[in-house]
Amino acid sequence: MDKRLASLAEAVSRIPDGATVMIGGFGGSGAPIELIHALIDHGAKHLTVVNNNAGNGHVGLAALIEQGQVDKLICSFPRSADPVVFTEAYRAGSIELELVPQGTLAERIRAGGAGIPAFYTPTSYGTDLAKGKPVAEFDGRSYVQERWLKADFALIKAETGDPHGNLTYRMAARNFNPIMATAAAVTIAQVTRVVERGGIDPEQVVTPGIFVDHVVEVAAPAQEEALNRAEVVYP
Amino acid sequence: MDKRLASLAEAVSRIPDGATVMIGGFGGSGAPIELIHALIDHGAKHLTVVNNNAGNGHVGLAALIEQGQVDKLICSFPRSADPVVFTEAYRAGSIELELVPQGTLAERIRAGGAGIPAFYTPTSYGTDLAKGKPVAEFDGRSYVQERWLKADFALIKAETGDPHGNLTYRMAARNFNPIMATAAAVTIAQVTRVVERGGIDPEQVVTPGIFVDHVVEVAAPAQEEALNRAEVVYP
Amino acid sequence: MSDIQDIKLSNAQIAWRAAQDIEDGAYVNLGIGFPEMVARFQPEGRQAIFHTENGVLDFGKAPAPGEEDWDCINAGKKAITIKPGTAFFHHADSFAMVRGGHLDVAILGAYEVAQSGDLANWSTGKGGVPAVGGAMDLVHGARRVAVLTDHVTKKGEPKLVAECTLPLTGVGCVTRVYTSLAVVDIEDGKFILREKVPAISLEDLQAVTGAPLHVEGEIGDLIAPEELA
Amino acid sequence: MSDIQDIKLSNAQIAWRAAQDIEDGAYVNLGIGFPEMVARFQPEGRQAIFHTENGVLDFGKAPAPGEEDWDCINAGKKAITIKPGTAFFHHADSFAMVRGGHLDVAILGAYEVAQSGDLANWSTGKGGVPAVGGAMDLVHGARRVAVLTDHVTKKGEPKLVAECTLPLTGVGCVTRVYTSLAVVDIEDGKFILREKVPAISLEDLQAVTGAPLHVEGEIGDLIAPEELA
Repeated sequence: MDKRLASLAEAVSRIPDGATVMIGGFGGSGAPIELIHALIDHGAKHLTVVNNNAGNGHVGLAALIEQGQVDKLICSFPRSADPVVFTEAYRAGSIELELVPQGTLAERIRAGGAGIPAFYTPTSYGTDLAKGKPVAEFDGRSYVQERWLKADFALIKAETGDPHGNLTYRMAARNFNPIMATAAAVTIAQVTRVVERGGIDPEQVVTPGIFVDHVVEVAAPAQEEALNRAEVVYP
Repeated sequence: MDKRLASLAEAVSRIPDGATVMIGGFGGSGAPIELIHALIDHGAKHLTVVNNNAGNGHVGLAALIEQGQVDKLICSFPRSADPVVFTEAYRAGSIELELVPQGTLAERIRAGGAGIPAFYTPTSYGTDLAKGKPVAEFDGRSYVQERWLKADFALIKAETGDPHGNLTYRMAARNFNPIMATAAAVTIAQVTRVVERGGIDPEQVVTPGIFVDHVVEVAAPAQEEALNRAEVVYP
Repeated sequence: MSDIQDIKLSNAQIAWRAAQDIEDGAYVNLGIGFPEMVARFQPEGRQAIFHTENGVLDFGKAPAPGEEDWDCINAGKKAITIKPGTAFFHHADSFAMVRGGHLDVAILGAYEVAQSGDLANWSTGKGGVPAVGGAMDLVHGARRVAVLTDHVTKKGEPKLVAECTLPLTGVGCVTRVYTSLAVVDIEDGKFILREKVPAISLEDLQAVTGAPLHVEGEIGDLIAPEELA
Repeated sequence: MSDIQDIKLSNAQIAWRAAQDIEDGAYVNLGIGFPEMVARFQPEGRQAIFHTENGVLDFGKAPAPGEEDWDCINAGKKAITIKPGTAFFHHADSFAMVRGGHLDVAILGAYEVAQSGDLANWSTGKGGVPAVGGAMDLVHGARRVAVLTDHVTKKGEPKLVAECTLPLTGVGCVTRVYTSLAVVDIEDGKFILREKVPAISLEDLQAVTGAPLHVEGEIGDLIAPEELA
């Protein structure tokens, strides 16, 4: 078994129109920019995207939105230094937004990966974001029922990966990547460095290979922050 | 801040009669034998203990039960190579057993640590172990509602620990230890090696110090398996 | 009717047969005891990846006696080894793999399997100390839940039944049963006979089965290498 | 009545006052923006441990300009550094820390705080693009939820109110409010005045507060170092 693929284009080629796609990262850290750009080139439309944010500038997720490929975004914080792409699409009514508290977003994704269809959280109780959701009391405190979140595909960024899909991450670029890897039918990881089997210490594996379907090496990944400072526009 | 304590006796000294105590380990691997023996010496009674198993031979958890300190055990598999202590206590009606499927036990503990008071799982649906629990249907499938599990104290075993309580584990001795660390009001870790702050790579921390209250070095921890082969009886 | 004892497969042969259905690269959890034998019979050129509930993926073989490291064990508390590609993780992550549908196959033993797919394999209902372990999780997580079992009990009574009489492990969860006499799929609340040992007739097989065996298409010959026996 | 603009604390002074209540070794999450200033004013000899939602515990100071590593950022997407003791973890674990009650203090900004402890700090209710981030999680997780705020809005209206009029972030969650004029605890649905700037009378403070200020025992003087202003 070897989960390595030679090209980004091949990795995203089976993402169909209408797919739900989780995209890792928090702001630019851990964002799989090259996979997102490959998805732009691939051209799948009417996507539902799950990400903590809504893109920044005109690269990565912002570019995917700018190309009109995203019908709906599920996120916690659709603001950034330069959120003009999402903001314009939202104001124009061309993109739907499901706003989810950040911890609830993380837990819903984790639940999707762990086979937990619903759970209760104190978060958002009594707020507009709990409207329409079941509420229950446990030990005298009120909680909101939230549902799992799953995806057809997850596009994630990791630091090292082996042929079986074991992954490690780099610093705070870990963020949503490991949990999204668990919650998608097909998880595609771009990794900065492919190592041989055994190249990752068993104690240091963060994402075991069972959660990963494809590994593509992108040896010098772009940083969203750097691209935006250089005012790059993709494509 | 320095979470290191000099002695096992000091570490367990505040565990009162009637406390709920999570004890890490799966069988003998990852079992904090020295902490358990310190708890025996300390003498707290009427304990509720959460562990995957019910002890083996006459050391560790089995010895704690043999001393009559445990009123109730919450576990998934109260059998072992030599389960005579628990079996006799159970038959004599001197210990209560709450049997929980292993994955549900792990998830209830994780939920306790994560502030999730209840969740739904497919596990045990339609079985005797679901009796009396709420059932709900999601997307056409039936699930059982399970509650979080928390403890007053967690006794865990780790490999390295720093003064802030950051921990790593050794091989499959990880098992329940990291999740129990999150679910107790007070978590006490016995570690084979104390390192200075910065002695654990930030990427390789398995349990961040926020979950740990006390760290005690036990430089050459006993293995339950070896003690039982030598037919050790504690105390 | 030929004596079942003479024609039935051994446990090793049942395990061998189950192993033939495991694809290269499949993620597999083998129950404690008899199902563990499946790992021995992986076909040449295929490599399954084994998961154990206590937090190890892609582990190696048992160590030589005296070489055990008791921090490196499987769910049966037997010593295992690491190999290139092994990963360790905690129990909640381990059961996220199980419950989250990430395993391709779970292979378990059984007291009874019903035509509905219900499984009873954790309690004989007779008192004593109850113990469940991870079985109830495994039957609801893996994409395929296979059972290895003798076709009948020691007393000769069917283990494939219309309805389970013993406490259930899971409802409607078993997808395929490998017995000492047959390979049976469970679909839409029915036993579908796929293979049987050549020496037994369909009628005789039905006589030792507690619910109707349906036939869809050809019935294959269930033949395993002799030398495993 | 003296002009509030002349006697009120600056944001830095409010942050300084909040920092005085943080014990050595406390686990603390500071909201984006104004609350981040609290980290600057830790009293000598005490060291709080800072948590950021995106998966870093016990991080170091901001790097020098040009030295940023954009994989090492905080929840405000500002560059941070590691130091001995730093730990990285994923988002679900990060919010397990938050929701699970492992933080000692969360310090947030506010549009409005009600005497019930209700907080409104995420939406002005005016349309535009809504964004919530981790605020709704933080208010239900930390053992103490403190708010830093000007005592009144730019128009001079009370921010400490009888009931919030803006969309809520959380219900009954705030335990203490540090304002530009006072330190107010929230207990049993009431504002309890603990400290006020010496230059304002209780009556004048009440006049710019939207619900009754209760007094229990002595009212301390709210004084912060001048040089922070």
